Amino acid sequence: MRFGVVRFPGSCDDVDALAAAKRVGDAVILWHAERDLRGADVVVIPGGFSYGDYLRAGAIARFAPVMAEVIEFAHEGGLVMGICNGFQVLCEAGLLPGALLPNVSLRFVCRQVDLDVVNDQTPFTGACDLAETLSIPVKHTTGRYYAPPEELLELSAGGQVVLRYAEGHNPNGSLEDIAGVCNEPRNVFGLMPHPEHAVDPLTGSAGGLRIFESLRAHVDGRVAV
Amino acid sequence: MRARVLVRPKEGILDPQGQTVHRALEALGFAGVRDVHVGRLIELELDDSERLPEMCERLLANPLIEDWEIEDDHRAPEREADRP
Amino acid sequence: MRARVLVRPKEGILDPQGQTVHRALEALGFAGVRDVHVGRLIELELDDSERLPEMCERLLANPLIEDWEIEDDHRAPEREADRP
Amino acid sequence: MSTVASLSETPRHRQLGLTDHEYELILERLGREPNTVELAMLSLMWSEHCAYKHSRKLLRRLPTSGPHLLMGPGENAGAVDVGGGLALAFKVESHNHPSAVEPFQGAATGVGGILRDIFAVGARPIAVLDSLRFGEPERSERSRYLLGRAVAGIGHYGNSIGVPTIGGEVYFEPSYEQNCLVNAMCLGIAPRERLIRSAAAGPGNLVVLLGALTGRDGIGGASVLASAELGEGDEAKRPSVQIGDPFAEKKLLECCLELLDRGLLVALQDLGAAGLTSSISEMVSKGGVGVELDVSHVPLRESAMEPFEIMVSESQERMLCVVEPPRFDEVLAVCQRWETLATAIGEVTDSGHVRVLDHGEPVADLPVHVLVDDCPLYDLKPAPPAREAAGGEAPVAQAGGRGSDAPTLLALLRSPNICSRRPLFEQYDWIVQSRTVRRPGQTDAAVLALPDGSGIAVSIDGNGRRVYADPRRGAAEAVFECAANLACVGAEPLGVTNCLNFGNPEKPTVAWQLTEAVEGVASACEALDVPVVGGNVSLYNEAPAGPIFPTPVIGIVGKLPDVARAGRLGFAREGDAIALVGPFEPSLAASELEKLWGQPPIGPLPDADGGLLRHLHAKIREGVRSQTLRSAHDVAEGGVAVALAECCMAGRIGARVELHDALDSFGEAPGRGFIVSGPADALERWADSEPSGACTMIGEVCGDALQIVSRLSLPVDELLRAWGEGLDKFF
Ligand SMILES: Nc1ncnc2c1ncn2[C@@H]1O[C@H](COP(=O)(O)OP(=O)(O)O)[C@@H](O)[C@H]1O
Ligand SMILES: [Mg+2]
Repeated sequence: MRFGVVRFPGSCDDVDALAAAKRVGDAVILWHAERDLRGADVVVIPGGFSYGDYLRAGAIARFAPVMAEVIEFAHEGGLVMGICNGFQVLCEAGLLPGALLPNVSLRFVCRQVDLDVVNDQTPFTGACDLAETLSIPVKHTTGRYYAPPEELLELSAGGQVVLRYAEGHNPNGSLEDIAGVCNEPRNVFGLMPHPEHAVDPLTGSAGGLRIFESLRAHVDGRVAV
Repeated sequence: MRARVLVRPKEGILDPQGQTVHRALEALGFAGVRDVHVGRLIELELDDSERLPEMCERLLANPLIEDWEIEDDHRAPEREADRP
Repeated sequence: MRARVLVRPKEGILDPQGQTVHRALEALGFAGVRDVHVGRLIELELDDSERLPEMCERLLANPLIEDWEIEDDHRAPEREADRP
Repeated sequence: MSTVASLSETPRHRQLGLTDHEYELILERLGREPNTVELAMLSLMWSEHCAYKHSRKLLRRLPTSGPHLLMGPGENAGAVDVGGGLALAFKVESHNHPSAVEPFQGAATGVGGILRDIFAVGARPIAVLDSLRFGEPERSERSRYLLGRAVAGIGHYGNSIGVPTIGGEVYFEPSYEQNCLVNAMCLGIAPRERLIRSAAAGPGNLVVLLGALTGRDGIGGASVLASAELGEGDEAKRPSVQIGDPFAEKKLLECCLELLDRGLLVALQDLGAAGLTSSISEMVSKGGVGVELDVSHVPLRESAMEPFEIMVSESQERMLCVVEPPRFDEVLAVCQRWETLATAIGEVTDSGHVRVLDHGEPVADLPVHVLVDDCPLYDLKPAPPAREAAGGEAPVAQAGGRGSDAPTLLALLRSPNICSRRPLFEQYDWIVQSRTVRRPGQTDAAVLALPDGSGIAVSIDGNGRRVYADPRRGAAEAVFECAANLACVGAEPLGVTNCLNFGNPEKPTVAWQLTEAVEGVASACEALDVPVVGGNVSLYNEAPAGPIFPTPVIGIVGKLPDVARAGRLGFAREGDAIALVGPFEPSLAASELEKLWGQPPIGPLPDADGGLLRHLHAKIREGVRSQTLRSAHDVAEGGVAVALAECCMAGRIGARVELHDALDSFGEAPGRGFIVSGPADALERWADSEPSGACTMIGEVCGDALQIVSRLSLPVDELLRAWGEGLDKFF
């Protein structure tokens, strides 16, 4: 299977995401200015500060040429995962519900947090167990998840809330401790924590690997079918 | 021509920046401040303002979380007159 | 009463945000945009606006790199009327 | 009005900071009067910042050779060989004055500047560290403001550009109230063969400016020229605060590295202080060539800039490179891909002159050596302060048994200089690039993994309070402490960088502090046999109340063969034995406890035997590498009691120890004492090995309280409560 990791001019965690993806499959960089997904089975929009995050995080990146392809891919059911800035981009692009607002502290926060898996029936969490706790770092200034109250209800009811910060671990004031959500068909997923930075105990923890493994298993299963 | 776009957090959405400024003003001894909100000011120099609403919708504001408003040319004072 | 403070980068000071938004608007096909600057909009609800200039100098703006301007009450439309 | 009048009566050269003597020298060397543009260029090149006129002679005292050295002082950054075909470039630099004026942008552009120094030598920046000094945060609102904004600025730049900030230090003393210190250090790696120097070469080659547009940013001393020439209403032409744009720098960084990977550059140099003038002069001076450039080719952000303004502008996010003409198109293509502006602004010549044109008309023509080499170097006139005579003996260390030390320990743990730094370093991304094996708070030195499974370690240290008390020993201590931090993770030091933050060197006392401190750094580096590969000097750090504490900041990088065996500072296992290691004879002189008591720092500090320390550090290092030691931590601020508390808190486990009666719980002797733990018999065998030195078994890891027999007993939770809130209330 192949991951495609998008690189915007201000992407920072693209190399990390590429390396993490390579632990479970093949992975290539997708250049923001090219409308080419290079045959990727899964598109990863990595963290960083695409376009310096000026205006609103993700607002400008969402118009990059490659994003037109990503949006089409997503509408056709392709797997897309946005991490941190990538999550912001997917919300801005309308592929995911809600928006991300400045942390309540108004400060950047880099911290290892615990996450509860609240839906293990997605391509991104299939290898996890329900209520499993993943230890994964966050690092962002704009990560407070927001959606209007009615929409929040629907998200919860529809299983679109995939990850929540464990009790006492919400680093940014996200509504209902939401750390990651997916779209209704469950092929697009965004999360503020950085699974690509949790793939090796040597550099922290390995909780994030579960997400890459889930994707691998999902794609393999699908290919086999 | 010149135009201004004012973007502000939608009512009802927590605005920690506004709250922080509010607290800081009080701490500095400014009494009688009841509420503060912080948003964005975008000033443009452009040939015509016809497409401004579209710019706001597509890029300058996120309608889910922000309201926007356009102030057109004649109300925007000159730069030189900025300082009171 | 209500008041608005508009804070903008001083002329000549690098405004990377403005530059980036400018390029983005062009890339989106909005022609005829000549210049863009991004600043802050601060909206206050307060008893009287007498000390507003002092608030600007001391807290709301950074006078080293920003200019500020006060728009007083009557020009600020109601929140409810924000959307055109 | 009167100031304007008197200003215009002052000769231009003096307004620009040149002495009459220096100006006469310029007249003599040139055989004529310099014009406005030339005077602006010369005044900057002959400034302290560029010419090091008060420090260069002293810096010669620093040892600069060593077996791992690849690039020493003189280049944008020094570099050492870390094996596996990789070079490690690193440097520390100050941005004190800009940060005191506008802390967010000052600190941010400080990080931007040191990053450029690193990629200017062809290395990819892999880590940043910061060293910060402010006034007392409890008493001073200004200090809290500076702290908050400077930290936010560092984070803003480092986090946005994707370089982790993996360590640093912050201290608070009243002497930094007006003049805060913001020093930033950067490390970068490169394949050895990609290291590039800044010497321009090849007459006919193009000089190409890369990156941001040029504006009136930070037109430093030369602003006098502007104000002298501008009339009323020209306010906009005043020099302005530099604003950092990490997004532009990220693209510039990737662009430069790609240009180097493709072998398209002859030379590369960043634009920093004194802008184009300094960069071009340095490049042609090092290459023994000349240059002709036309300022009308420089892409501008503002209209109607004067030639001198373009030559001295300090606009950020710009680089200068030399390109062979046939390769220019390829260069343009790479730059376009990275959305980075590239403009040929001139040509290398063999004239030995820097010739500046404006639309083809000459506006300056100066011999390179006059710009770069002819500035006089001054001898300092050091004199120790009067207090030395009355200084006398160090305060007698108080022995144990004076009742409970518990309240004292808690007070120290709460104090701003010792409490937890978590609220600060959480504002920095320390994980991006996936190399960080030991993050802030886990160890004394940060540790990064290299591709071959080895690791590098880095630490930054300096204690102005102690250097003030005893400049020579205090400065030497900073080197020893930094090296001790490396030993605790199992790393061997490879190279040193330093930033000398001092007051006005024309004052005899400051001159003495500087001279003594450089001697201290030099002798300590010699004793440890590690070269100084580069650094920076920041003088005139003064406020009306007087100079700052003399603050040499030391950064050391080291290497460990197996990164998976990097040490930790926290006690690891119940039942492990604890030892106090080292020729450790602490004193309360200039200690944090004395500070708590409100006493001024007075020397002398206890002396250190550098030769002995070198062996001791090697022994600690070997103990960590062989995993005999399950924890290692050096004793620094707050003495043994604080060090023990830190080991307990990091490991979330208690300890019971007994200290020799003569040993003060809170006495300090940085770099000389270590708290280590490990399995009892292995630890004892290790303790007996050479050099056995002073190695005392003092207790064991146990329970959930720190107990120092007959002195104190405190639950670890209580320690954590006192220490943990830390700096939070100041942000
Ligand atoms: N304290 C010091 N110790 C050793 N080398 C120093 C010191 N200060 C400056 N240098 C060296 O002098 C050269 C010029 O320094 P600097 O002007 O700061 O360089 P840049 O303009 O590249 O920032 C550099 O090679 C630097 O490493
Ligand atoms: Mg340099």
